[in-house]
Amino acid sequence: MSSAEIYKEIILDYYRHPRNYGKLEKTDGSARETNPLCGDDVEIQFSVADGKFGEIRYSGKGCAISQASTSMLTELAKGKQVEWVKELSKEDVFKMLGNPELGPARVKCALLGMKALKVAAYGYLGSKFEENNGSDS
Amino acid sequence: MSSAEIYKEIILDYYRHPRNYGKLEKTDGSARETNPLCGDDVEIQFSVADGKFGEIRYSGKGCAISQASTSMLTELAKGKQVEWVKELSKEDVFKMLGNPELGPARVKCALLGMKALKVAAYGYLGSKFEENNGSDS
Amino acid sequence: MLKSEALNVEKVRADFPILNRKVHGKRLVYLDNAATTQKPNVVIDTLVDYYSRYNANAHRSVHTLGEEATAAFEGARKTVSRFVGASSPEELIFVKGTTDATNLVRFAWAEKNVKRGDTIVTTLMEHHSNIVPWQLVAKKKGAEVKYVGLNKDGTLKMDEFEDAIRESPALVAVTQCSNVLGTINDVARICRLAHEAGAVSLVDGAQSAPHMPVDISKLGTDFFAFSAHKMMGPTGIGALYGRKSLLEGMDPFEGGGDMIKEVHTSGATWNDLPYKFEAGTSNIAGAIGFGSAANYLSEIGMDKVRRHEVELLEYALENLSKVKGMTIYGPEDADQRGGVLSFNLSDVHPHDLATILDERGIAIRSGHHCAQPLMEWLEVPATSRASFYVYNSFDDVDSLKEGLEKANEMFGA
Amino acid sequence: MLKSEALNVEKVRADFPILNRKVHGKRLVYLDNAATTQKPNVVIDTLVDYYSRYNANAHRSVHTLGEEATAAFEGARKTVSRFVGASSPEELIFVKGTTDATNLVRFAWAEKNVKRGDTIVTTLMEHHSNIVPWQLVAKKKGAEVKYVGLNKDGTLKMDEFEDAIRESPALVAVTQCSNVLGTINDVARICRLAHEAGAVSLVDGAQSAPHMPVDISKLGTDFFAFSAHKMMGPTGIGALYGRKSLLEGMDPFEGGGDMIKEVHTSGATWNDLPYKFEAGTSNIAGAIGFGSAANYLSEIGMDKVRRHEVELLEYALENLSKVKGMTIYGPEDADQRGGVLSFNLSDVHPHDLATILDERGIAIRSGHHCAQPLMEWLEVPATSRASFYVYNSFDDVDSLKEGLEKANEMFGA
Ligand SMILES: Cc1ncc(COP(=O)(O)O)c(C=O)c1O
Ligand SMILES: Cc1ncc(COP(=O)(O)O)c(C=O)c1O
Repeated sequence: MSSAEIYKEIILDYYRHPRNYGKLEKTDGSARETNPLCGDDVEIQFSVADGKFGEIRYSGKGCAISQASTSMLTELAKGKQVEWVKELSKEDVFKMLGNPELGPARVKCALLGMKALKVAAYGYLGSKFEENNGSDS
Repeated sequence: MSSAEIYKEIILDYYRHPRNYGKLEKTDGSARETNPLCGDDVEIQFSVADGKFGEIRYSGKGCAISQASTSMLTELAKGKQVEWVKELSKEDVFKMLGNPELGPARVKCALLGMKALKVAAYGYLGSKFEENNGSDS
Repeated sequence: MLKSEALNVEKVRADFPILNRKVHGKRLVYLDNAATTQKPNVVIDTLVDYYSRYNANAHRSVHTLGEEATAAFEGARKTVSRFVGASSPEELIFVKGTTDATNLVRFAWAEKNVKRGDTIVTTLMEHHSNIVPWQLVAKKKGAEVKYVGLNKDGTLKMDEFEDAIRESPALVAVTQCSNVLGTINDVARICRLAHEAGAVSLVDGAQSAPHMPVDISKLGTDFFAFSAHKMMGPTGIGALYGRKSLLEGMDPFEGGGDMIKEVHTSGATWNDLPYKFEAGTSNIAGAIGFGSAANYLSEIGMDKVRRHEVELLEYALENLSKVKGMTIYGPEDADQRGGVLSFNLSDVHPHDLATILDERGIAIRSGHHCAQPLMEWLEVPATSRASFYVYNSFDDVDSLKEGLEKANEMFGA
Repeated sequence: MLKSEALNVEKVRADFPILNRKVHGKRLVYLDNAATTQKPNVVIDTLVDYYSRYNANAHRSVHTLGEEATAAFEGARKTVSRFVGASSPEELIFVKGTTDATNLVRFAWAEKNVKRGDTIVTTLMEHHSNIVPWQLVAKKKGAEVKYVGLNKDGTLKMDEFEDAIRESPALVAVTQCSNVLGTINDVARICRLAHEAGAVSLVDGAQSAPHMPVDISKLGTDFFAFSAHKMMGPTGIGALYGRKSLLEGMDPFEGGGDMIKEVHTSGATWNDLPYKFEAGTSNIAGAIGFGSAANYLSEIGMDKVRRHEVELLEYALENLSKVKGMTIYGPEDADQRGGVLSFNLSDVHPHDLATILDERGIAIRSGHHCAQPLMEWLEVPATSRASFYVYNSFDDVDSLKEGLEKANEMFGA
């Protein structure tokens, strides 16, 4: 699908009506990613319950593609095991966006949210691992 | 004339049998010029009698063209008014060498001796001028 | 203006092979000229001719190819120095580009001459290449960088400038034309005031030399920096003009071949101007191509280039301002600005706009344009920018307008 | 060696348009390859294609031309880094050339890390670009440059080198192949010893990368510098390989666009590798052409390039040494030297010889070859130098031999 189409069909809806936009009071994991070239900036925060994403929010500013893809990603992640991010791939994100034709610069916009989510989730999993293994040391 | 010809006809004779090569005990003027690109290096020394070049010598090292043209130039200058250098031009030097076809890099070699002679002669004329006008100050 | 003197844009366009290119099946509308410009056939051919007929290292070899390459390289130096009105070719140093030029001044002049407590005066509208070097010098030397602010219309606050130079700054570094606002600064006056205050002046000519007649001898600046790629020349080459008396007093910048007179294990002595500042094998092809670009521009005539851009700009300002949701930055009067038009379109992010326009064959730039302090002043994270050159037509402006309206439509504005 | 593996010189020559050129009516015999090399059609075409189809500023624009230019530029970085065996493209910084590379290390690494009383070890066979930067650092920092001497045959005195590194120098900077003597140094061993002594190592690869297989991961050097124009690529572009851990700890070199992450009036932060060291618009066309040259060489195969040059060298050493009055410098064994042959011919001054040969279409270099300390050691003001590349033939050597005999005849030897 051409990028003009994608703007029309999916992205603009999320850009106009962001889902899960905002901040959490209490978080189990969070991360911020920026793209210095274009000034895109997203932060993802989440809480965890039973090893699954509980509440999940994003905030930030930037182009429609970065903001919409992050918003969609929070919807996708909600309720899933935190471990699931290990399998999350670029291709999943592209599919979620409807496989638009994006040049390399815009691909970075599309993947910014995924980067933030991964960093946040790995951070959470790492700290969990330390906690669980803390008694050994 | 091609540069191969010039080597044969004129330059080599002077390169093999340098005229006026050496140094003077007492000089009225002298100057040294070098070409950093190729390492050519010539020094000209002269004495003056009656406003004319008396003894004149050159020394140094370098390619046949720089050495021969300097040698020829000392012959040309000898006995002439020191003032004559003011009229001495590139073209005179080229003519003296038999108008060889020289690229710009080799032209510098051909003119190195003239540069030294001019610097030396102007230095002499300048000091003479000061001497003659010294009583005014 | 006589009609017969007018520029024949179609004739100019025919010289640029890239303008025949289709992008996403559409005619290429190239409006990113402030980033880099397209090259006429004559410049491309000059490079091909060099590489296929007389490529050799300049200054180093006495064989025929070497002499031809040297002659062409030095010929280009003469052409380019005449193009900007430098008084002598030995004042024109070939560098990589404007950034390399400002950094040369930083390392070879400022690091030696800027002292603790000194100030360096620049402005809020500068490109990073005319900011970062001075920040680094200031930090190293314990000096301070002062930024002259801007009026609402994007012109310099001259009163702030006059206050700033009252402190006798070491250096005044100002752009002649902003790459975002288009603002043309009166650098002749700025340099005069700078000199009266005892400062050395540097003019960033990256956006002026390509687009308007420049005569350094009249500007009276000490340094002038510009890039070939922004004026139809090759990438990787630019020039720094420097006043002879200053250049002579400076230490060299990079060390290596060509910039030396003699090297011994105990130390080295430096070559004459301009070679003292040109270490290593130069971008020979680039310099020759630079000369060819300057010749091409001179043949059109820089007056005509400028006049054409003013006309385009007037047309664009008038028509684009009618598009719903447009905010255009910079001076309103086309006569006081270069052919650079930065704007934002309602809540369409510049990157989205660039993508939407690209789909229609239109190339604009979006982002901070290497001028983040200016973005902070404008209070926007980024802008869109359309920038013109002599090969742009009124049709190009029309295409842009249609594209903007289309984007509005898509974004539901 | 199987005959079928042998290089087809005629086929290679057909790729180089300049080799059809006549000089003074004679076939061009280009033997000045250590100064700069000729370009194959594919490199020239790559430049033309860039400028006429997708010229745009890299990294800065999201339109189609910008994305194509960026992809090609970064593709070239991958190609060139693979060509020299760098472990990752982010360790490969595009620079102006070898001289720019050594100076980058000087400003961004040495000025920070070389301390008063330190030593910098280099050798008597270095090019000025691997001497002058260190002299300047040493002077500024109160350090000392030590020059490892040479054996009679022009090889390094390894015992002197081992003595020198016993003092734990800050930096060891050595050429992999001398541009005058041809000597190939065992830089893998030198770097290992340097590292054991706690020194950082820099290898000047200007004459090795073009002529023999180079694998930086095996050499184990910290820095490796080379120029595109000496390996069939465009002028004005080269590369510095730097070990990631070192590059990360370094401050930037030049300041400006692209090398920053954020710029505020209060200061700036730096971009990631390799961009931290690439300020301003890069030589985009140059880099893409550099990649094309590396591809061309890889297709021939660097083993074959090397083998061909060794064969030429053996043939030349054998035949030219028979010419009356010849003094040839450097190692006798062709296997231990690059395709560079410096010599003097009785009392014919090198410049006169170059002119006489030029008349016969033969281009050699005469002079100090930017290696004056080596000239002092050789006790000559200058040498003549014939240097080979893969497009040179045995005929070229024969022509040179005839030319030398002719010069002897003219000079009456
Ligand atoms: C051994 C060596 N090092 C460094 C250089 C300098 O390279 P460049 O002039 O491309 O900077 C050269 C060639 O001139 C060389 O032969
Ligand atoms: C005003 C201005 N100054 C400096 C530069 C830097 O030029 P370059 O990237 O060629 O070094 C640019 C363009 O990028 C510019 O627009």
